[in-house]
Amino acid sequence: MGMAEAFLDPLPWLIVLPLAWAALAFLGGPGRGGHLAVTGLVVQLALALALAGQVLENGARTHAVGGWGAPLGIDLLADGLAVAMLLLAQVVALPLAVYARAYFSEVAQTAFWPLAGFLIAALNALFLSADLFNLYVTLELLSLAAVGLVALGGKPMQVAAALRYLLVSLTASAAYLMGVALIYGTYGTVSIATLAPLIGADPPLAAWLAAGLMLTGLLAKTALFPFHFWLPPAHGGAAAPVSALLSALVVKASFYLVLRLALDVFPALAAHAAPILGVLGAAAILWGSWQALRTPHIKMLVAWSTVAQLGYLFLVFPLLAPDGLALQAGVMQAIAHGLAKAAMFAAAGVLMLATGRDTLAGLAGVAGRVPVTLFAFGLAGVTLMGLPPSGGFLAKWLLIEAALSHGQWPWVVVVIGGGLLAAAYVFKVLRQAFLLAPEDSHFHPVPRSMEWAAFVLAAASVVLGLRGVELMALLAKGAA
Amino acid sequence: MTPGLIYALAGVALFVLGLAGVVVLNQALRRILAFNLMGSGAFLTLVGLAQRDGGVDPVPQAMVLTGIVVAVAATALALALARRLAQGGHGDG
Amino acid sequence: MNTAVRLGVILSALALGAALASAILDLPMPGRELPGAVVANLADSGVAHPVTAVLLNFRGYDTLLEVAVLLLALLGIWAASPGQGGAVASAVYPAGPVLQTLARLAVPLMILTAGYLLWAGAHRPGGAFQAGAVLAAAAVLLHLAGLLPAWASPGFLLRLGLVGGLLAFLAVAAAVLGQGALLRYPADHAGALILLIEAGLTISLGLILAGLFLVLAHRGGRP
Amino acid sequence: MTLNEALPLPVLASSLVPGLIIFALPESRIRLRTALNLFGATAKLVLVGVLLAGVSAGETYGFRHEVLPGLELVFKADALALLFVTLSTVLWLFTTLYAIGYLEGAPHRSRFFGFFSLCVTATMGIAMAGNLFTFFVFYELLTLATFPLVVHRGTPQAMQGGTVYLAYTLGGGALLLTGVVWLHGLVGSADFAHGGYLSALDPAQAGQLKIVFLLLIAGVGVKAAIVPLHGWLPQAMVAPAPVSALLHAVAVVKAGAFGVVRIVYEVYGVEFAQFLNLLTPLAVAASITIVWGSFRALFQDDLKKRLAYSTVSQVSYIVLGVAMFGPLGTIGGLVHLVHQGIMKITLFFCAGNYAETLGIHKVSEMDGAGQRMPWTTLAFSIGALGMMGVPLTAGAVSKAWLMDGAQAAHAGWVVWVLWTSSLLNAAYFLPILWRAWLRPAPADWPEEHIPAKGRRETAWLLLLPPLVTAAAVLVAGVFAEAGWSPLSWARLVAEREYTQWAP
Repeated sequence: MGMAEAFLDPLPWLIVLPLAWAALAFLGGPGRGGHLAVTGLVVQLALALALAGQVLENGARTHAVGGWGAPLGIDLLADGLAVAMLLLAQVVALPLAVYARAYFSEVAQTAFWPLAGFLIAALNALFLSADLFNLYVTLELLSLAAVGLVALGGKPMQVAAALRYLLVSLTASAAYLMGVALIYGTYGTVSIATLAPLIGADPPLAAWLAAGLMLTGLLAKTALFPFHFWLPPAHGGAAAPVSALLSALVVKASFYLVLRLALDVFPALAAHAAPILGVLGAAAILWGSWQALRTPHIKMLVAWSTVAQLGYLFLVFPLLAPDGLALQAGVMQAIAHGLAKAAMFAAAGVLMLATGRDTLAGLAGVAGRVPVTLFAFGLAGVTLMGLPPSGGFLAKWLLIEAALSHGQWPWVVVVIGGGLLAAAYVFKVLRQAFLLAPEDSHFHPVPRSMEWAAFVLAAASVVLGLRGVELMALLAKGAA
Repeated sequence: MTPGLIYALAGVALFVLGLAGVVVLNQALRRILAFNLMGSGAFLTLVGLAQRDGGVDPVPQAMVLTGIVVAVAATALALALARRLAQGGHGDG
Repeated sequence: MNTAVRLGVILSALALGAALASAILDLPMPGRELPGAVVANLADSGVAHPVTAVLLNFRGYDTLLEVAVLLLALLGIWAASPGQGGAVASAVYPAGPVLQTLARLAVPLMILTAGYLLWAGAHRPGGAFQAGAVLAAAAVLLHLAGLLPAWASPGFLLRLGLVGGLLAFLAVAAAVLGQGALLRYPADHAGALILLIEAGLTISLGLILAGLFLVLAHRGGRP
Repeated sequence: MTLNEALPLPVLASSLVPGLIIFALPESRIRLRTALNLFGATAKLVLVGVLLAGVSAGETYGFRHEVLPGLELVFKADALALLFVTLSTVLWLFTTLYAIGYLEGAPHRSRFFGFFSLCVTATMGIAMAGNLFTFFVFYELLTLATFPLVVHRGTPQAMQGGTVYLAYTLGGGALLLTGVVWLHGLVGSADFAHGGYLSALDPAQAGQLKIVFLLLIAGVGVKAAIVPLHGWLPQAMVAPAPVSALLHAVAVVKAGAFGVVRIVYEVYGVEFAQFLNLLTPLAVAASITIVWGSFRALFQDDLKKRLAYSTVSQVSYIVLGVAMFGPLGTIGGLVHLVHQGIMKITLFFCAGNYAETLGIHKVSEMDGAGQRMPWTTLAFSIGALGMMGVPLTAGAVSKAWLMDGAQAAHAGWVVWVLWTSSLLNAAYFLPILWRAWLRPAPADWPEEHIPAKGRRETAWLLLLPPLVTAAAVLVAGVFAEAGWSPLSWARLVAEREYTQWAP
């Protein structure tokens, strides 16, 4: 690789760039961050696309940080799975940045942009890392950025939610770290590539415990039922762009790690945990949807929907098999839900600004006032319900196909039933919006850029349903 | 039994003590302290287990240094949030 | 939480502890290769002390992210305060003359110590984090002695101090990208680059750690 | 991409693109909106004309797009597709004209016409779907696009109707999806094919195929309103009249019935379905629906509700025709797909006219309506007589072929079902005609919105569409043997479905 070519390699820049604009946004102070962030994210999106192009063409590649190479140094790995998640992060973050510029006051923006920048950096670093200890650092970076964002604004409810989230997250990280300690103690390395051949089908007890601790910690961070209790207040109480970032991306990051560990580090051990994960996922779908149906608050509804939708991600584990259908389903669901949920929180934020209220009852007649937003909410809802054409539909299709091909068809009932429950809570919102506006209702104007940002995200989640082939081709680029 | 192994076992004890504390305790301050116990336990295990043969391994030492700084940062944030919560949002914040 | 549940949690924790202990006792002695690799590559790392070599070169990337974690804690505290930026600096609480005198005497020494720790880190235990921690302690001491006000909202220079270490680190990381990898220092400049990074980090870490205290001191007031 | 591959796409786009533009238009841009609507409808008509000419000359039109490895969206415009496409396109044009008149001055028209266009796009997709996956995609899209139309008025009753509609259709969609994925797992990706594509399958899988058949038919049976899945249809009559026309004649129930046709003929193949003993249960279900719908219609005083139950009954004529093994029944069912559409749309247009002009919503308020609105009532009468199967109307043609089909299939009981239904039809339609023409008019109409002006009994845009469709009912009946009639086209389709028989 020539010097100029090495300098222009998109992979390291995906980590350096968000760190840089986050730091510069902090340095710049009030009123400077928005431009930097949007510019940075545009470049990052281009970089992620370039990286995806490289991986599609030449297969997965590693990047040895410091030039040392694992296990002495830290390796970054850009395979299809990692690049797909990177693309999701940049595609979601860019419209949300545009949205946030209109949403926040200038004062709130001074803290928002650095926090958001570090959050994106943490995500990119996490998706690319192939080193268990480095992953711990990225997890902490991610948690602290997310907690800071939840607390943004400082209302007592937000601070309480942030503290609860932080404590869960720290406990989970500590469990993960204990797992890393056991792994290093047993195998003398934390590099995933080096570890994989060392951990056979019959590892010592320490490796089992390590896997259990790491997995449990990550499940708590992903808010899988019954660890979901922290999520609704944190995601439901935060500012709309923050909720969108958290629901769309942050919980996906720990799911991604669960998937990584199950596929690349502990395949034999994960197979034992798979049925439990599936059952918990099914419980999450039912419980989350039920709670979403019950809440009178629009953002809590969307937050509970996240609890339910995360459940689908864990249905893939009992079905992970040589045919790869379930893996495809999981990644498709992660990406489709990421886009749709970002759109839905963004739309919910607009609806709340427009009506000045945070309840479903307050939405009566809003359809006529912010039609673009409502359309965005509806399109995002289509993805969550798993109706065609959308990424969520393809995810559901793959999941049902995987379940039927294994003859495990209780999962089919869960998937179909979950879709109907999702329809019930999505249409609960739409129905309300189509009601005649009461005489005394008063609507506030909302910046256009916010409406369209929500729409772009929702449209992306639908268009994904027509372009699954490219994503699947990317996913097929494994590390081996 | 080597010193490294003793450290590792002590780390395990601290870790489970902290874990039980985080789950069982109610007050934010106590839970933050409990989390710190968990973290310290994990650090101790990381260093101790890796050097249980009595040799020196700089890699886990460096990792623990990194981990300690991360834990300090997280603890500071947690304390700040707990304090804001205790003040209940009155005063100048 | 009722007693039965508490008991259950405590028993499960004990069971986990027992399992972990037996797992650890079961492990054979390790056949470790990494320490050897560290020693073998120490000459190319630019520093003589193996822990510093791991921290700033072999696993320097961890350290880069860790600086961001520290900064995030401070940012989080700021974010949780409503009406950030608008507040005035709180009053300085006068302290007794003994403490004040002690602080005046100790702080220059502490700064000197920090400088030594930074320099020493290249070949013996020490380095930017230790040096930064001493600097932060000095700032806290000054505040407690009533000689340094708590922080309301930082001005540009202070912000530069807080974030400068990270920016310098990032600048070096990006500048050496032409070498083929992130943070791949050219062998003959590694020592100098690491010293540059450490110097920046010492100041920033000192300020950030001090900030964690001083911002809280301002936000919280005193009992 | 050759021209033949590409041609189905503009058929979709000619309603999709105007629809999307209309969404973005402010309420006040009435002229632009109308122009877009009519441009789209006309363009589609021209395109369909090209396709019709091509297909009768033996051309094939198809387009494929892969969404997942091994999973394709496939569009093809074959003879069966064009039967439905032509019906929907022609009726869409008239429904659009009617809706423009009907909604004059009403709020949220951009939203209405936007979703209206989406509905038609979904219907085109259903008609031209080349495999079950594509069919399912557009089937669900149709559900989503019709919901805002059903609840358009925003009243609590509208919401209630909309909720029931969704519960039924989404539930049906879930069943359909399960069946489609299951079948995909069994045979992989396969296009609709004349004579079906399952007959080569291992006989050991016959049990699974029967369950899948049940799932698929239940899925499309919801929209086709087969008893007991019909509950949504009478509830959905709270929608504005043009929407009812859309639900009952142009799109929704037709999509369900069309689905039954595709599944029986081009997935299972009629001969293989007969081999699996699936046709007789289907015919029984259709017969029960026919009688039950007509029976319930007798007791409805609400005019639109009576028409709705009538639809429940009439749509199952199509299913019955399909389920009777033998080409004569097939032709009867297929031709009824078209005939029921033009007759029922006429009736709903007229019901809308009574409501909009005089405020008449109930049968008991119809006294003397024929004297005040003779043209509307004439159109209504033609539609109603057609439904009864009176000679020289389209309905008579359908019924004659169905009867012949029943006899050819040695299903004597079907003949009785058809006769019973005809009698019931007469029993619930004739009293309406009698009231409208022969009873004296009351002193005051319930709520007169549009006063009579000379010869003009109501707005032109409301009157013209039902007159045209009523004329079509007569033309399709009288000129049934002409080369361009729906009957001839249905024969063409049947010829291609029965591999071992030529009419």
